[in-house]
Amino acid sequence: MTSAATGYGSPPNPDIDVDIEKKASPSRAVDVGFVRLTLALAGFAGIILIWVILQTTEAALPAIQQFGLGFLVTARWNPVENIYGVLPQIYGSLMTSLVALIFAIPLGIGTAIFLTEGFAPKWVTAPIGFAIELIVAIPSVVLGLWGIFVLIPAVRPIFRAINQTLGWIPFFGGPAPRGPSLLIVAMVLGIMISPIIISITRSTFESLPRSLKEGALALGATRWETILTVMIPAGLSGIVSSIMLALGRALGETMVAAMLSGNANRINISLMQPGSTITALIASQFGEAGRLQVSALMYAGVVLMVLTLLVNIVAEIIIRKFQNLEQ
Amino acid sequence: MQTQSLNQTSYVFRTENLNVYYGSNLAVKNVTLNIPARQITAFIGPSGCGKSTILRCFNRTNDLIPGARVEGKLTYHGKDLYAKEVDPVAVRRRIGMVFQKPNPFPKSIYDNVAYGPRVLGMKVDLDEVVETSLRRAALWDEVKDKLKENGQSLSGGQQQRLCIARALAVKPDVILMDEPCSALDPISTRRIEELMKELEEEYTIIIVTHNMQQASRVSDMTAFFSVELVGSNRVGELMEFDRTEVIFNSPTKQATRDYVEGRFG
Amino acid sequence: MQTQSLNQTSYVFRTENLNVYYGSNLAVKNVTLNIPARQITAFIGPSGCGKSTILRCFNRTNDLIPGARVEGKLTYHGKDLYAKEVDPVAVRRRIGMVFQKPNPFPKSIYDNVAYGPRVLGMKVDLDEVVETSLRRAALWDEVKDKLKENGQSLSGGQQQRLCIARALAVKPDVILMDEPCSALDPISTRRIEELMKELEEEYTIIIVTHNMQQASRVSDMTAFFSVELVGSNRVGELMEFDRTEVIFNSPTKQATRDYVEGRFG
Amino acid sequence: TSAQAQTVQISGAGATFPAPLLQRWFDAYNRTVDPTVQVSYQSVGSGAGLEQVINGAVDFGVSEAPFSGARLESFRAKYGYEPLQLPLGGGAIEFAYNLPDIKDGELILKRETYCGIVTGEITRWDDNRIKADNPDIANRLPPLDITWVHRSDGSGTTFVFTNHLKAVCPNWTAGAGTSVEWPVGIGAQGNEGVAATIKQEPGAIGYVNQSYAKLENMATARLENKAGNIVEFSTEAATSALDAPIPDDFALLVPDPEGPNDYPIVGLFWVMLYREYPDQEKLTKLVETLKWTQGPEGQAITRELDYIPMPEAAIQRIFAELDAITVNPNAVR
Amino acid sequence: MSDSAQLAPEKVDIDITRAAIAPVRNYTGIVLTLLSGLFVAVIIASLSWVLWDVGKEGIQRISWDVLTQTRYPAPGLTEGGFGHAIVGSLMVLATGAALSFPFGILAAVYLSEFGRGTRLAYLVKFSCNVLTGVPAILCGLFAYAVVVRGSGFSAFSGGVALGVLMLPIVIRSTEEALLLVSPDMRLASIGLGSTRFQTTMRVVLPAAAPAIVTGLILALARAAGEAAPLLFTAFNNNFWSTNLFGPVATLPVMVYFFSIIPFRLQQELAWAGALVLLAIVLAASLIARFLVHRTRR
Ligand SMILES: Nc1ncnc2c1ncn2[C@@H]1O[C@H](COP(=O)(O)OP(=O)(O)OP(=O)(O)O)[C@@H](O)[C@H]1O
Ligand SMILES: Nc1ncnc2c1ncn2[C@@H]1O[C@H](COP(=O)(O)OP(=O)(O)OP(=O)(O)O)[C@@H](O)[C@H]1O
Ligand SMILES: [Mg+2]
Ligand SMILES: [Mg+2]
Repeated sequence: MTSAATGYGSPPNPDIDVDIEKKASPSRAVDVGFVRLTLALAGFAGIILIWVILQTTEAALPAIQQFGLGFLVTARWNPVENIYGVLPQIYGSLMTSLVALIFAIPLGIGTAIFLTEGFAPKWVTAPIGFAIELIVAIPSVVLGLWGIFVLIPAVRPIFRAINQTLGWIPFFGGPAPRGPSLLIVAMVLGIMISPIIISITRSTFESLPRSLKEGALALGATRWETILTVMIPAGLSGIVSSIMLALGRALGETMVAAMLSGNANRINISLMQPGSTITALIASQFGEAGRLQVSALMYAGVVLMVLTLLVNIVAEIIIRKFQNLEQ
Repeated sequence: MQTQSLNQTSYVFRTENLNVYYGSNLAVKNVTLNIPARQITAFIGPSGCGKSTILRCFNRTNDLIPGARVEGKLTYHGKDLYAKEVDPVAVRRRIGMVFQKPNPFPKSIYDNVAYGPRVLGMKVDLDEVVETSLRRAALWDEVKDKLKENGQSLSGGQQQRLCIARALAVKPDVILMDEPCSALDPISTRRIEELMKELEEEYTIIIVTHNMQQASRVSDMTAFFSVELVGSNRVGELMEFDRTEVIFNSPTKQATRDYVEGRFG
Repeated sequence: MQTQSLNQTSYVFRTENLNVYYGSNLAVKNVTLNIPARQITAFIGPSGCGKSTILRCFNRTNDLIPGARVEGKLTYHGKDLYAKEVDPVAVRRRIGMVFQKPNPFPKSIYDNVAYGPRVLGMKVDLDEVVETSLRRAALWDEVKDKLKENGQSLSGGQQQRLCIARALAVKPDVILMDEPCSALDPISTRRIEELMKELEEEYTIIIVTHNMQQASRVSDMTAFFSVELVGSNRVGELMEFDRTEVIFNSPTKQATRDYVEGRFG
Repeated sequence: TSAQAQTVQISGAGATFPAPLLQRWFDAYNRTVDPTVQVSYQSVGSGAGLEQVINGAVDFGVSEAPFSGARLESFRAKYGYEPLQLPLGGGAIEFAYNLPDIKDGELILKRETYCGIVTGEITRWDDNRIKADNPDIANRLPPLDITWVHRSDGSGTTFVFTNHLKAVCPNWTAGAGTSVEWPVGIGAQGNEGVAATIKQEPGAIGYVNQSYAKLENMATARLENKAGNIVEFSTEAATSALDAPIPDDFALLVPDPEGPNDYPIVGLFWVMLYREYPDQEKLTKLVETLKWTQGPEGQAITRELDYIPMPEAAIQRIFAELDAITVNPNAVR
Repeated sequence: MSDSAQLAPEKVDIDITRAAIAPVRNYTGIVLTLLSGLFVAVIIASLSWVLWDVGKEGIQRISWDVLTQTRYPAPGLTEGGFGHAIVGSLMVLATGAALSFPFGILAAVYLSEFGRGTRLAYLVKFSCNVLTGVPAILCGLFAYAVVVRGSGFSAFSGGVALGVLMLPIVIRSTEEALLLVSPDMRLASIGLGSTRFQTTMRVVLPAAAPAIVTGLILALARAAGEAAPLLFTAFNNNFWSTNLFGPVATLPVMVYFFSIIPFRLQQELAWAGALVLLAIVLAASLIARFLVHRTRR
C-alpha cells in the first residue's frame, strides 16, 4: 500500500499539484486587473459619450421648453423674432444622407469586393486602398471649396438637362437648377463616405476564413455567386457596421453641407433645388447666434442625435431579421 | 468491383510530370498517373507528402491559394484542365470536393445542403434533394429536427458529414474526398464507405486517407506518395501507383511495402 | 500498464451525474465516471454523442461556448472544478488540451510552440522546449528548416501535430486529446501513440478516438458513450466504463458489444 | 526660456470680417514694434466671441454688433460693470453683380430699386424701374431673371446690410440681424460663397464686403444715398459716413448716413474689453498694441486692406477709455 | 498500367469551358464584374478628381519655406509659412489619438470579449451609435465646457475634443474587427492555460490588428480634417508654440480661416495645408501598417 499511498493524488507533491483555487499571483492580478480596466474604460467611455449627449441636451433645454415638439414640424428660422423650427433641415439631413448612401453603398461594397476578391493583382489594389483612405482626411472645408469651384460648374449643365427632361419626377423638378442643392451635397458626401465603407468592408472580407470561399467554389459556384451568397452574408455584420459609420459621417458632416446645400430654409422635395441640413444650420449660425438661437441650434443637434439613433435601430432590426433567416 | 478488369476502364484524369509549387518551394514533383473512370482511387502516404495538394489540382482549388503554381500536364477526359479556355467554375461543378477540415457555411443545415442546387439553378425538389443527400451522408436522423439550426454548431463529425451531403447534392461527375472519414465514428464511416461503393457505379472517386484498412477496403486503385529530401527541402513524390491489391500485397518498391505493412490506420 | 490493477490507482477526475446543455438543449446527461491517474482513458462512441462536450468540461473550455452550461459534480483531485473559488485559468494551465479541428495560431511555427511557455512565464530554454516538443510530436524533421513560417500554411496533419507540440510545451498534469490522430498518417500516429505511452508514466491522459484499434492499443480504461432519443432530442449518455480489455472483450451491455465489434477504425 | 518668459501672449476671439485686418495688425506689431507681444486672434464669429468674453476665456473680443440683450445682462451680472466696447475700424457693403455686358460701376441702383430687389418685387433685369435708374445702359440690360444671393451663415455683414434695409426700405419686414429670414434669393456660405455664386450665375446680384469686392474684382453698383446723390464706394465716402457723433458707449450705428457724399451702407467693428485686468504687464502691452493700431502705421494698414479707419475725433476718446482700464489682481474671470 | 489497357475516352459530353455554365450565370457574373469595375472606376475617378485638384492647388505653394516658417503670412503679405501649424496639428492629433486609441480599443475589448450581452455593453454601443452622427462642433463644445473653462485654450483641450470625436469610431470599428477573429483562436489560447489578458494581447489583438488599424486610420483621418472642434479648444496661435497646455495653431483651422478670406496667396496656402494634412495621414497610415506587418511576423 505504500506505493499506492504515494501514487494517491498522482505526482509526488499533491498539495502544489491540485492548487487550482483563485489566489493572488501576478498573472492573475494582471488578468483580473485587465478585465476590470477594460470594464472601467468601457464604462468611462459610456460616461463620456453620454456626457456629451447630456450636455448638448442641457444647452438645448431653453429651446426645448420654448418650442416643444412644434420645433420638428416648423419650417421657419427667424433669429430676428426668435422663431425656430427645423422641418426643412430634418428633410435635408435625411435626404442627403440617404442619397449619399445610395451612391456609396454600391460603390463602396463593389470596390471592396474588387479590391479583395482577386480581380486585380496586389500591386494594383494596395495603392488604390491607400488613396481611398486618404480621402477621409481631406478637410471638409476643402471639399466644400472643391464642390463650389469644381463640381458645381461641372455638373450644372447635367443638372439642367435632367431637370428639363425628367422634371416631372418631383425629385428632379423645380426651376432650372443653379447648382447648390441637396443633390450636390449628397454627391460630395458620397465621395467622402465611400472610403469608410470600402476600408471596413475590405478588412471584413479579408478576415473571413478562406475555407468558406473554397467550400462554395468547390460546389461549382462562380466567383460572384460565392461573394453574394457566402461572403456577404458571413460578413454582414461588418458591412452593416461600416455603412452605419458612413451614415454617421454623412449625417454629421458640417462644412460640405453648409457650403453646398444652398441653405434654403424651406422644404423643397426636389433634390436639385437648394435645401439645408441640420449640420449646415448649426455650422453656419453658431458663430453669430444669439442666446436662444444657440439653444435652438443645440436642440437641432439633439434632433440629429435622435435621428441617428433611430436609423441605427432600424439597421439593427434589419440585420436581426436577415440573420434569423440565415441561421 | 474488384473483379472489374482494368482494360475495361477508361481514364478520367491523366497527369504527366505534374509539379506543384507553393511560392518558390516545390511541394510535389513529377506526378504521373491516370485515374480510371468509375472506380475509387485512394491516395495514401505520410503526412505532408502532398496528397491534398495533388487532390486540389484535380478541381483547380489550388488556384485559390496565393502563390500556388502548377506545372506539367493534367487532362480531364482528354482536355487540358489548365488550358486557357477552361473555366474553373465549370470544372468544379463537375468535380466536387470534400475538404480535410470541415467547412460548413454559417447558414442553416438545410441551406448548407441546398446551397449547391440553388446557385447552380438545378431544377429539383429542394426538400427532397436535401433529405436524400443528408440520408446518404448518414446525417439525416441526427439533424432532421433541427434543419434550421446553424451548420457550424454541429459536432466535428456531423459537420464533416454535412459537407459530404453538400457535395452530393450537386450530383458531380467526380468526387474528391480529402480524408472524409477522419472525424467520423465507425458507424458513420461504414455508411460513407457503403455510399462510396454505391456511387462508384456512376461516379469517379478519389479519396485521400490515412487509414490503410479503408484504402484496401474501398479502393480499386491506390497511389502511394512519399517524401524525399531535395537539398533541405522536403518534396512529395508519387512512389507507386497500381491496383489496390497489388499495392497492399505485392508492391514493387520497398518503401511502399514498409509503409503499408506498418498497418496502423 | 494494462496489468496495473484498478485498486492501485487513484482518481484524478470524478464526475457524478454530469449534465451538459447547449442553450436549452440537453446534450449529454448523467455522466458518472472516475478517471484514474497516470493512465490513458479513451472515450469512444458514435459521432455527436457528446465525447467532445464532456472532454471540454474537464478543463472548463466549455465556459467559452456561449450558452453552454454544466450541471452536476466534477472533481479534480477531490476539488470541485466548478466551485466558485476555482480559477479556470489555473485549471487549464494544469489540464492541457488538443482540439478536434487543428487550430494553430496565425504565427510562426516556433511562436506557436513557444506560446505556452511564454505566457506562463516558464523559465526554460525556449529553443530547447520548442525542439523537444516538436520532436515528441513527430514534426521536428519536417519543419526544422522553416520554423519561421506561418503555422497555418502546414498540411492538415502537420497542423495537428503542431497543436500537439504546442500542448506538450507547457508540461501540463493532464492532457485531453480530442481525436489527435484523425488527420495523421500511420507513421505519425504510431509516434503519437508511443508518446502517449511514454507520457503515461507521469501524466494522466484522456483521449477521444473513433479508432477502435487505437483505443484498444493505447488505453487502459475505455468509456463508451451512446446517443438516446429523449422526445425528439438526441442526448448523449455514458453506456459503459471499464478497463479497456473488458470493454473490448467482454462488455456487459449489448450496445457496447455491437459498437466495438463492428471494428472499423 | 528666458526669452519666452518675457513674451506676453494675448488672445482674442470674435468676428470674421475684420479678422484679416486684425491678423495683419498684430503681425506687424510683433515684427516691427515689440517682438515680445504675441496676439492671437481666432475668428469664431461675433456671437461666439462675445460668449468667450463673458466666460473670461479671452483677453478681448471683437464684434460687428454692439453688446446687447441677454449677453449684456450676463456680462453685467458677472463683472458688475458695463463692457468696454471700442470701435477700431469699419467696413462698407457693396452690391456685386454678374451681368454679361455691364461693367464695374456702370449699374446704378436707387433706393426703391434695391429695396424692390431684396423684397422680391423686382424680378427681372429688364424691369422698367431698373431701366429708369440707368438710362445710359437701359438697352443693354439683359432679359434675365434676377437671382438674389445672400449670406446663409450668420454674419456681421448681414447685420450691417439689414440694418440699412430696415432704415430705408418701407417694405422690408424681416428686420435686422446677423441672419434674417430672406423673402427671396438663395443663400451662400460666407463672402467667398456669395462671390462664387454670383460669378457662376449670370443675372445674380448680392452683397459683399467692400474688401472682398475689390480683391475678387467684382462688378459693383453705384448707390443712391440719403441726400439723393449717386455715390460710388471709396474709403473717403465711407469714412465720412462714419464721422458721426459717437455715443458714450461707442455703440454707433449709422444705418443711413446723412452727408451729401456719404456712402450709404457702412458699419463698425468693436473690440470688447474688460475694465479691469488682473495682470499689469498684459494690460500695458494690450493697450499699447491697440493704440498702435489707431496710429499712423496701423491706419496705413487699415487703408491698404480697404477697411475704413476711425475718424480722428473718435480716436482721442478711444485712447482715453483705454487709459482708464485698471489693474485688479482679483478681477473676476 | 500498360498503355494498351487504355481505351479511347468514353463518349461523355464533357464541356469544361465557359460554355458549360448556364448563360444566365455567366452573364450575371460578367455584368457584376463589369459593374464592380465600373464602380471602382467611378470611385477612383472621383477620388482622383478631388485629389488632383487638391494636389494641383496645394503643390503650387508648397516650398521648404512654407513648411518651416513658423508664422502665418499676414493677410496681404507674402512672407511666412505654417510650420507651427503642422507641429500644432501633430500635437492635437497625437493627444487625441493617445486618449482615444487605448481607451477605445480597450473599451471595445470589453464589449467583444468580456461584456457581451451586458447592460453596460449595450449602453456603450447605444451612445456610440448616437454619437457617430454628431456634428464635430458638438465635440468641441464638450471639450470647451469640460477642459477649456477650467484651464483655458490649449492643444490638450483640442486633443480632448478630437479624442471624443474619434472615440465612437474607434470603439465601433475595433469591436467589429475583434468579432471577426475566429473563436478557435481564443479556444486554443485559453486551452493552453493563458489568462484572458494574455489571450487578448497575444492572440486576439494581433489577429485583428490589420482591421483595427484600418479603423484607427479612418478615425484619425476624420479628426485630422476637422476644424470645428478646434476653434474653441486648441484655439489658434500666430506664433510658434510647443506648449501642450497653451493655444496652438493647427492646419484645419488655418485651412478654414485662409479659405474664407479674399487673399489669393492665403487661399493657396489653404490648399497647401490640406495637402500637408493628407501627407500626415498617409504617413501615419504607412507607419501603422508597417508596424503591424512587422509585429505580426
Ligand atoms: N457549440 C455548440 N452549440 C450547440 N450545440 C452543440 C455545440 N457543440 C456541439 N453541439 C451538439 O451537442 C451534441 C454533442 O456534440 P459533441 O461535439 O460533443 O459530439 P462528439 O461526440 O464530439 O461528436 P464527434 O465525434 O462528431 O466530434 C451534438 O448533437 C452537437 O450537435
Ligand atoms: N498553403 C500552403 N502554403 C505553403 N505551403 C503549403 C501550403 N499548403 C501545404 N503546404 C506544404 O506543402 C506540403 C504538402 O502539403 P499537403 O497539404 O499537400 O500534404 P498532405 O499530404 O495532404 O498532408 P496531410 O496528410 O498532413 O494532410 C507540406 O510540406 C506543406 O507544408
Ligand atoms: Mg492533407
Ligand atoms: Mg467531437
